[in-house]
Order: sequence, then C-alpha cells, then structure tokens
Amino acid sequence: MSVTYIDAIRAAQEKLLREDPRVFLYGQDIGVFGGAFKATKGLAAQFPDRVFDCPISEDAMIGLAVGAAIEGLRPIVEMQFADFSAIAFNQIVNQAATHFYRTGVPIPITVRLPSGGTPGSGPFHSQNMEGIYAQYPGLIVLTPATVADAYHMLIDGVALDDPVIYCEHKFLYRWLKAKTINNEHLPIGQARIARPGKHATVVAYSAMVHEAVRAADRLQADGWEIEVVDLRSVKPLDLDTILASVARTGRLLALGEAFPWGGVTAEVVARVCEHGFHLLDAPPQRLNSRDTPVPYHPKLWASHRPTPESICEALRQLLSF
Amino acid sequence: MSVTYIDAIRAAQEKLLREDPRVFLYGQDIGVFGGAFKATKGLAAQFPDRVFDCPISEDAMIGLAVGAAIEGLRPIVEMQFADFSAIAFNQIVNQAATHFYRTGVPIPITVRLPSGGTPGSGPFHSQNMEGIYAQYPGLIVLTPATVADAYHMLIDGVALDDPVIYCEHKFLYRWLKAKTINNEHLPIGQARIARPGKHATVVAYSAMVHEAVRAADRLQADGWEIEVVDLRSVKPLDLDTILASVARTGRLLALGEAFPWGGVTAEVVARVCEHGFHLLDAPPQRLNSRDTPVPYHPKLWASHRPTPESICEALRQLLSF
Amino acid sequence: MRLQAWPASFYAPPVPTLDLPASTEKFAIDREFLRSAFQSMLLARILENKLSSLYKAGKIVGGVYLGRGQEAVSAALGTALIRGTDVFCPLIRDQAGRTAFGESLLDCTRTYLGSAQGPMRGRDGNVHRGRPQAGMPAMISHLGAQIAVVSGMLFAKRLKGQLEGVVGATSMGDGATSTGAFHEALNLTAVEKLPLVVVVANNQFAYSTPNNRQFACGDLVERARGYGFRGWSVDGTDLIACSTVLREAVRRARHGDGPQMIVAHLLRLAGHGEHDDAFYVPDTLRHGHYGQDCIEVATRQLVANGVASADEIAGWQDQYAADVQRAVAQAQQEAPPDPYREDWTALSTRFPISQ
Amino acid sequence: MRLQAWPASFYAPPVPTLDLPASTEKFAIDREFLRSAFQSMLLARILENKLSSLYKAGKIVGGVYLGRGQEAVSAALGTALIRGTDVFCPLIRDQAGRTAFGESLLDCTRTYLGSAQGPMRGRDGNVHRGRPQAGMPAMISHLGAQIAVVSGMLFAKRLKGQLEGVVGATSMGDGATSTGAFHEALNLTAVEKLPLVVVVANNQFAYSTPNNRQFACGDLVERARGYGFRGWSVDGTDLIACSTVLREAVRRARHGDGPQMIVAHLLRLAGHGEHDDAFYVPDTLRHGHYGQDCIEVATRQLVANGVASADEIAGWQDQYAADVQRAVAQAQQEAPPDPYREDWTALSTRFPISQ
Ligand SMILES: Cc1ncc(C[n+]2csc(CCOP(=O)(O)OP(=O)(O)O)c2C)c(N)n1
Ligand SMILES: Cc1ncc(C[n+]2csc(CCOP(=O)(O)OP(=O)(O)O)c2C)c(N)n1
Ligand SMILES: [Mg+2]
Ligand SMILES: [Mg+2]
Repeated sequence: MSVTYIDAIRAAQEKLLREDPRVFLYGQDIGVFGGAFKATKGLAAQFPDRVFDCPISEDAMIGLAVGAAIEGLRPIVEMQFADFSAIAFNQIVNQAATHFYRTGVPIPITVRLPSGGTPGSGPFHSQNMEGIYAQYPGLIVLTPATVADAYHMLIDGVALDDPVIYCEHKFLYRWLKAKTINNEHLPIGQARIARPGKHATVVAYSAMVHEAVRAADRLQADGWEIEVVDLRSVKPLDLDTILASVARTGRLLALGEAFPWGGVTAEVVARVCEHGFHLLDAPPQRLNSRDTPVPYHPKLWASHRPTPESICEALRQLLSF
Repeated sequence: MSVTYIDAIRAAQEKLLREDPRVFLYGQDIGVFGGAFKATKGLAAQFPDRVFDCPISEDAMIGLAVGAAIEGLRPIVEMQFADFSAIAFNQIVNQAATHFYRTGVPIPITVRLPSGGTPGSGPFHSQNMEGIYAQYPGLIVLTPATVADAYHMLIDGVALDDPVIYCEHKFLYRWLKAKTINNEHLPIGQARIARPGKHATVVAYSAMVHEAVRAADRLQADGWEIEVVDLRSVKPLDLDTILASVARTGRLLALGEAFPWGGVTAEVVARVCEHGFHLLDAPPQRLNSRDTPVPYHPKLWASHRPTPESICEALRQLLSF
Repeated sequence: MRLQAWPASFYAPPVPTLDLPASTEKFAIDREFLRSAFQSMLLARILENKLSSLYKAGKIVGGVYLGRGQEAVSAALGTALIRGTDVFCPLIRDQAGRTAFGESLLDCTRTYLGSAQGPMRGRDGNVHRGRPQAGMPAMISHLGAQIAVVSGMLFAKRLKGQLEGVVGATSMGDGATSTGAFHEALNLTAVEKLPLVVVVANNQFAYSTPNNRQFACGDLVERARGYGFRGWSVDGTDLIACSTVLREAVRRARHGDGPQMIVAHLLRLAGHGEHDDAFYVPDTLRHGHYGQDCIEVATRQLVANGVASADEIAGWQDQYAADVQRAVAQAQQEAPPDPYREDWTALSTRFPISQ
Repeated sequence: MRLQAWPASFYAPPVPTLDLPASTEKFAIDREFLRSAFQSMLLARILENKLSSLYKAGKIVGGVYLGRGQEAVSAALGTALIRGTDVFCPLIRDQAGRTAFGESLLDCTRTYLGSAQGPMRGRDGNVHRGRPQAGMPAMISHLGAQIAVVSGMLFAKRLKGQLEGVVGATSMGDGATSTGAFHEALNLTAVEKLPLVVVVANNQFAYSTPNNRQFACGDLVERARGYGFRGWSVDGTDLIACSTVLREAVRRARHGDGPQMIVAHLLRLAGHGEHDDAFYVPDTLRHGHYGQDCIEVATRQLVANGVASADEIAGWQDQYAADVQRAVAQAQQEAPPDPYREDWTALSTRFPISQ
C-alpha cells in the first residue's frame, strides 16, 4: 500500500469535507468526473451537495468563492491548470488579496493550482505561477514537495483565514509515493531540511526539491555533501531556516522551475544577501527554467527546466569558488 | 516653454501617428475626451480614423491588438490605469508574449500602463506591475523616468517587433518638466547614470529615480556621494551598467515602488550578487513599498512607498557597514 | 497604406416603455414605498451636492463620483431590499440606494474625508466602501468584479440553509456590461439559480464613451434572455416606474422566480467624477427626455398623487441638509489614520516565524 | 450548520429547427459545396482515427483531441471560407474545417508528432497550431481568447483598406461561451461592426460538464441578439443544414450584414481527449438524435441526392487513408527539435547589450 501525492490531496479534501461543514469544492469537472487529475475522485458521490461542477468561468469562480468566504464558508477552488488562473487573476490579486486589508473581513479561500511542467503539456498547461502570486500582499502561497506536505498543508491552508494559493505539482501527482501519511508535520511558514549537508545549500520547493536531492546524491560520489532546503511555502518565506543552512554551508544555489526573471529564486537570493551576506563564501547562484514559454516537445521541455545534470553543473561551479 | 512627462507621451504618439501608417491607438476614452490623463488629447481630431474609443473590455482590447499586429500594424493600447491590465493579463502574458516563440510571427504591440501611486488613488489606481510582466518571457518592460525617455522610449518601443509594456508613472505626468526634448538618447536596454557618485549605488527606475536623487542630494550635505542608476527598462535589464557602478561604489541599494516580495529589486540584487559578488563591500539592500495594498489616505500612502527620508535612512545604514 | 474607418453616428436610445407582464395592476406601488424611496433620493442628492463642494474646495482627495440623475432607480432598488436580510453591493452611483438600504451618513463622510473611524479606516476611499458582514460588500474598482461576489454570498447562504426569502442585488453602468466579469458572473448566477437582481443604469456614457462605442444591441435588456435572467427595461427618470419594476423584480427573485435583470435608461447629470465637466454630452441629450431630473419628476409625481406635500418635502430638505452638515462636521473633526500605528500587513494570519 | 443544495436535473436540448428567414429556397446549396465539405469531413475523420491510434500506441505525447461527430459544421464553415482571403481560427475540434480551409496534412501530423519541420517546430503541439500570416492564427489554450484576435485581424484589414469581401471566422464549444473573453470579444466585434462569423458547436459537454451546469438559457443562440449578432441555430448532425446555414451566414458577413453567430447542436462522439472514455455521457444522449454520426448522415444525404455515389465515397476513403499514412510516415521520419540548436529566446529583438 502506498499513497501518492495526488492521493494525499484527495484525502485532505475528503477529510476537510467530512470534518468542516464550512468547506465546499468548486471547479470544472470536479464532480462526477473527479477532476482532470482525479484529485476529487468520488467526493461528489460522498458529498453530493458540496462538490460543484461549474462553468468555464475562472473569474466568476473566484468571485463566488470570495462571496462565500465573506459568509463564513471555506471554499476550495480547483483551477483545471494553474495556467488558467490567469483568467481569475483580477479576482485573486485585487478582490481576494486586498479584502482583509480594506475591510477587516478575511477571505479564507484556497485556490488549487495544478502547476509545473510535464512532457508534452506545452506552453499553457505547464506554468508555475507561485512567483506571480507571491508578489501580491494578502496572499499565502504554498508549494508542497512531499506527499505528507501535500496532505497537511492543504488542511492547514484551509484553516488559515487568508486566501491561499496552493501550488500542487502535476509531475509529482502519481510519481511521488509515500508509505503512509505521517502525522507529524511542520507548520505553514516553516521550511524543512530535505537533505542535510555541509558544502552548499540548495533552496528549492515543489518538484525541484526532488531534482535537487537527485543532484545532491550524484555529487555525494565526489565527496560533496549538499544540503537541500525545501521551502514548503514561498510566501511566507522562512528566511531563518535558509540562513541557518547557509551559515553551515557558506554557499547558496536557489533553484526553481519558473521563468528566470524575478520569482522565488530572486527573492531568496536577495534576502539571503541582504540578511546573511557575511555567511556567504561564494557568489550565490540561481537556476531556473529558460526564458521562453514552456515548450511542448519532451526533448525541448527536458532542456527548458532544471535537471539533475544542470543542477550538478551549477553546484560544481558554486563549489569551485 | 516647457514639456511635461505627459506632453512627451502625447507628442510621441502624435509623431508615431504622423509618420507611421501602421500605428493606431486603442483605448477607453482616448478619443474626444483625450484619455483619462489627456495623453491623447487632440489626437482623435487630428487622426480621426486611427484613434478609437473602445468598450470596457481590456481582455478583448489586447486580443484585438494582437490580431492587428499579426496583420502588420503597430497598435498602442492605453489601459486607463495599470491596475486594469489585470483584466487583460491572459491576453498579455499568454497570447501576446508567447506568440513569437510559438509561431515565429512577432507581435509589435505597445501597452501603455499609467502606473504608480498618487495621493488618494487607493488600492486599484496606484499599482506598479512591471515586476509582474517582466517575469514573462517574450515581453519587454519599459519604465521611463525622464521627459526625454518618456518620449524616445515610446517611439523606440513601438519600433520594436516584440510586445512592449510601457509603464508611465502618473506622479510624473505633470510634475516632471523639461525645457525641451533632447534628441540624443540611449537605446532601449541601456541604463543611465542619473547622478554620479562614489560611495554607494542606488538602482532605481521610474518615479523612484527622482526620489533617489533627492535622497542623494540630502546626503551630499554629509559628504556622501551617491550614484543613482536609472534602469530605464527593467526587461531587458542592463546588468553591465549596474555592475560598473557597483564596481565604483562597492555598495548597492535597489529601490522600487512596487510591493516588496520579488519584483525588480529582487532581480537586481540577485543578479548583482550572482555576477558581481566580489564588487560588494557591504550587504546589498532593498527598499520597496510596504506589503499591503496601496492605501487611499494620503497620510498612509506617503508611508507606504519609499520617500527621500526612508531612502536616506536605508542609505545611511548601507554606508555604515 | 490606405486607412479607412466606418462612420460613427451617435446612438440615441428610444424612451423605453415598461416591459411589464400583462396586467400592471398587481404591481401598484404603495405610498410608503414611494415616500421612503423619495426620501433616500433627496438625502442622497443633498449629501452628494455637499461632497461635490468639499471636493471643489480641496477637502476631499482622490475623486468624487455622483449619482445625480440616477437616484430614482438606485433608491427604488435599495428600498425594495431588506436590510439585515438581503445582500446589496452598490456601485459608483448608488448613494441613494445605499441610503435606502440603511448605510449611515457617517460611513459615507468618513470614507470620503479619510477618517480613521470610517469602515475603510482610510485604507480605501470614496465609493469603495462597504460593510461586507452587514450585507454590503465593498466594491473594488475593476468593473463587474462585484457581481460574482454577491452571488457567492447567496450561494453560501443556500449551503447554510439560510437562503429562504433572501435576495442579492448589485448595480452597474452600461460600460460595466462590456466586462468579461459581468458575463461570467451573470451566467454562473443563472446556472446556480441564485436570487440575484442586477440593475444596469444605462446613463448613456461610460466616462466619456457613448453607448454606440459600448454595445451594439438595441437595449441592454436584450442580454437577459441569453443568460436565463428575466429582463425588465424601465425609464430611470420615473420614480413610480422604477419602484414598480424594482419592487416586482425583487419580489420575484425572493419568491423563486430566478435571477432578474433591470435596465434603467437615464442620463448621468454630472461628469464622470467632479473633475469632469462632461463637455462630450450633446445638448440634444441634455435637453431630451433623459435630461430631466428624476428628483423633479418624483416631486411632481408625489405631490400630484397626494403621496407627499410640497411642505413636507421642503421640511425633509431642511432636515437632511442639517443631517449632512453634522455628518460632514463630525468626520472632519475625526483623526486621519496614523501611519505609525498601522500594522502594515495585509494578512490576518500572524505567522510565528519570519516571513 | 445545515447544508442543502438544489436538485440537478439533466437538460436535454430540443432538436433545433433551422432558423432561416422566410424562404429557404435561395439558400439551396450546390453540389460542389457538398462534395467538397464531405471530402473534408472524411479526410478529417480518417486522419483523426489515425491520430487516436498513434496516441494509444504511445506515439503522440500530451494529448489527442478529436472532432468526431462535429465534422459537418466544421467542414461547412471551412468550405464556406476562402483561403488566402479570409481569416479562420479553428479550435479544438476543427480538423474538418482546417482541412476544408486548406491546411496540409503535414501541418497536422508534424505538430502532433513533434517534428521540427512543423509550423510550431515542436514548441507547441496538437491543436495549438496555425499559420497566422496565412490567415490561420494558432489558438492558445485559454478558451475564448482567440476570438478577439480574429477580430483584430479584420480590424487591421479595414485600416489597411483590405477588408472588402473578407470574412473572419472562428469556432468554439459550448463551454467556451462561459468565458469572459467570449463576451468581451463578441461585444467588441459588434461595436466595431466587423464581419466575424462565430460558430458555437454545442456538443452537450465541456469536458465532462453538461449543458445544465454551463448555461441557463434554452439555446445559446439566444445570446446573439444581445451582442448585435445575427443568430442561427442548426442541427450539427445534418451536413445539408450546416452547409446551408454556414454558407448563408458567411455570405452575409462578407456582404456587410455584420457579425453572425451560428449555434450547431450535436454530440461529441469521443472523449474530451483520447485519454477520456466519456463514461459521463448518458445513453439517452448517445442513442438520441444527436448520437447519430454526421458522416453517416451525410453519406446518406449525398447518395440519396445523387451528389456522390457510394463507390466514389469508397474511393475517397482509400485515397485519404493513403494520404494520411504518407503524412504520418513523413512526420515520423523527420527529426525532432534539437534543444542544443534552439536559440532559447522568446523575443525577436536582439538587444546589443546584456539582458
Ligand atoms: C475593468 C475596468 N476598466 C476600466 C475602469 C475605469 N473606469 C472606471 S468607471 C469607468 C466608466 C464606467 O462606465 P459605466 O459602467 O457606464 O458606469 P457610469 O460611470 O456611467 O455610472 C471606467 C472606464 C474600471 N474601473 N474597470
Ligand atoms: C479558460 C480555460 N479554462 C479551462 C480550460 C480547460 N479546458 C480545456 S477544453 C475544456 C472544455 C471545453 O469545452 P467546450 O468549450 O464545450 O469545447 P469542447 O471540448 O466540448 O469541444 C476545458 C474546461 C481552458 N482550456 N481554458
Ligand atoms: Mg454609464
Ligand atoms: Mg462542448
């Protein structure tokens, strides 16, 4: 028996529906069909009045969720792909994100974004938007990398009173498995040492945590001990854990799967340099995807995002300083 | 006789309409009314068939412009406020920005975003979105700080074959004046030393260039010579000029008016640290707006964005290392 | 390259007739409704005139947006709703509806004048105010975006078993109907069968843009059917007409007839904001049917039908002027927000560790 | 907290009658049009069946989306358009329309199979292909977003003085009509009086979502009037009906009658993509009027009316199967894109200095 990343997301939603009458699910094809990725499989049958198929209207979906949140409910909205949240952009960043600041009434909605590239998905079914949403005051942006985090952070995210952008990585859905879901877990806002080391720190999140660990495993053969920090949430960003790691290693590689301009890796490097400059023994490095849309062809896609090879290369360079 | 920043924007559009039959203007209230800020005043009378009032449909406005660009025209679309481009987000980042990469057909549209805060404008008429758009491959993001740049960069931007996000700062519209528009100007992609110095570098853009110069002037009294770099365009970002300045001063403050997570200042600090770590004599610093929506009340607004006082404070701290 | 464009001709809408089903008798409006709606119109006008003066005297920063000429339809909507039960999200030109729905004068003056004690505490201004938990969400500027929020409140009430007898309502201008948000929200609302009343005040212009550059159907009410809304078209200068239609539409929504769309035809009797002299409004419109002031029309209607006397109305005027004066004076005395005491966070969550 | 929901009942649309003005005679369709449209349907079906096999054999990565059951309306549209003159942006289920408009088989197989020589050079895949400068823009995934682009192309042609006799067209599903982009674009198109033909293929489902969770009007064509479009409703399983309506709508758009909306009623005879077995489609629909295969219907129509003989059709089938086989084989032999030879930039501009 094993639990996949998407099983965990489904199980978390089931638990939430069972235990919290304020929770309902709203999204395209999440009812009978169980969602494009089956993250809500069977839930409509179990909770027929609380799982809703809806029109292809991302803007209105988030608008409706905000209204329901004002009334004290805790909607979870599934975007069919993170990319389509571009249609709901205004409602997310201007309606939901500003509401508490403006009115004092918090908006506890959770927006699930199936994120990240998979081979053959192309420019509009592969995007990582955490670095976009994190720029907006009033949003919490979660990026679980493990099965347990997929589960607990969804549950903990729904419990928060603020709007949560929950970025779940499509590549991990079925590939990532755990024996069971551990009950112990860190609170939201705290990063995790995914792999301890002492020669360099890789700060990563979501699927890139696993690529970083793979790269670290390879470098082990050469005697390098690479520490991998899993951010878990990109906003809030746990600078303490990052700085503690950099203090140990003196070297930083910020790793992300999003486009190279700005985004999480820039924020990580900038904060470390601002607050932990003296800890650095070498110029901090970044590795992101390339500065083009995510290409369709698997051969291009594999070169577009960071891979264990390119991470090793970046780390070797970092270690050579 | 003097020319304001908005005069320059108007004059650039007039020149473009006069000299380039491919150019047309599309936007809300830009015809008889001359635009919410009068950036197109009189142009509809002069060019009655090429200046169009349009419905409140930002998404379709950009869609139409993309189609016109495919046909070889060069539309300039005015968003009434940068904030409303959130409605056109999908067409900008997914349609316009990806088109050349996907099809090989470039999309020479220019989207004018009246950006930035003014007292009393509140959360939805004050935003700075350059750090959002710059994350997307395929977009060029211009942020003119001077009257001459407002003019030349609009003209040069329209001449580029790629989609241009032209961020014009509302606070500069009438406040910023020049005797005439100098004909000499830097090409797009090149930053400018707005004020030479040797003790610290402030990298800024748009309205913040002027606040930085003010702060620098104040610190002059204490014997500090602060260099101010005006980025001019945030994407492309002229790292060479920044590094050359940091090489002279050893100290960096990245200054922006946008929200504090990510954005231009993070990208500037991250790149400088990656490529010019050894040039830095002190931890690089950032100063942005606060992590809330832009408040309505002038008293709150004035504390929300960086001011000469807060810039001086940040610089003093930077110089104290 | 030769350039050509199609000729623009100004579109003047016909004076609409009431689009009421069969017998109009059962819609006869009562005295109290008319008196109450009229009082809200009057109070709103007096308040807004004051706001305009304050703006012109430099006492209000940002902008002032008036509902002048639109009071009849706005007040009729607000009067037909039940405060404490219904949800109402007013838009730019709904001072009369706000007043009718029970918003206090102080909420308005405090927000416009930036008192820290207003519902927005200086964080947002002018018409961007509300009390979401009292059934009045606070609009964001992006037009059309509030509609789905109201529907979401209704949707939640249904899930909580509290929708019985409840209506949600919002209004907007002709220009807002061109937004994708309008479309998505109306469609979603109809699919969810929510009791939403949507009022479109077609005041002929969106800022300076005339109807013929905003839409290409004859009357925006023609859109209702395509969404599965019941549609009503009404003369917005006529209080009795507006009251009749709005009360009936709200009644129907309340009793399970589904979502309702009302299009009121009228003219904005002010600039877009008080900074705008509306030079672009042609005289033919100003002097035409829609150029008439709905308050004058209503005064005549009330007096002619014995619903209120001229003396009574004059008395209300005096009283409201004094009320407005007080609300302005109080807001002006109150302290503005203090940046040093703000907590400067947009999150209600306080994370234990560094962010 | 008590939870309740309204009961969901499945909405079965009526079989539409042709909504043609007065006399239908003048719309009589000619032999050549029908033969040509039918050929495109047949070729599309054969091609798509092959794509499905390739997908199931793991030779196509990503997904395969078929137009099975929708060929009649798609081909009728493509056949009514003039390649080299008109603009056509096909959507997900428009293989037949693409073929009719003149897209080569190789453009399709190369894109699906990821050949570097296809129009998208492996950068985008499957239905996201096009040749914008040959009048066929390449859709992005976001539904509804292509409509305004087509209108923009028409708008530009007018500015250049090249709009005379030109039509733009695009199609979409029932689900896409719920997008804000659909609304904004249709309204803008009507305001700009552009000769756009919009085809909505109501195949009863958006992915798995049935019409009753997508819209609440009776027939989506009821939306046309609210935009200022002329509206046509047609049985999408009937090639003669589709050809009649599409040819007439395109003719009208071409001759200054303004924008046209056609709603074709039919059933998607496949899953959303080839990964989907469409278990959610009820048998009543599968076995009802719309469950019939438009190619079978068309075959009967053509044979019965002496437009084509069964032998001819069989001959076409053989020929197309061979053509498809060749196009697939060629694309499969071609090199995929080489990441080491890509320039990895999304900008056409080469800035002289570091970026
Ligand atoms: C999405 C969006 N685009 C642009 C604006 C700027 N804007 C504010 S009010 C207005 C005109 C609104 O016209 P209408 O909806 O007719 O309402 P009216 O002002 O006439 O009452 C515009 C364009 C906005 N608020 N939202
Ligand atoms: C804005 C947007 N949201 C969601 C999707 C995901 N999606 C792709 S196709 C589809 C269903 C489309 O249904 P319809 O428009 O009826 O076309 P059909 O597939 O039935 O031909 C959905 C939801 C999308 N492409 N765009
Ligand atoms: Mg209006
Ligand atoms: Mg469909």
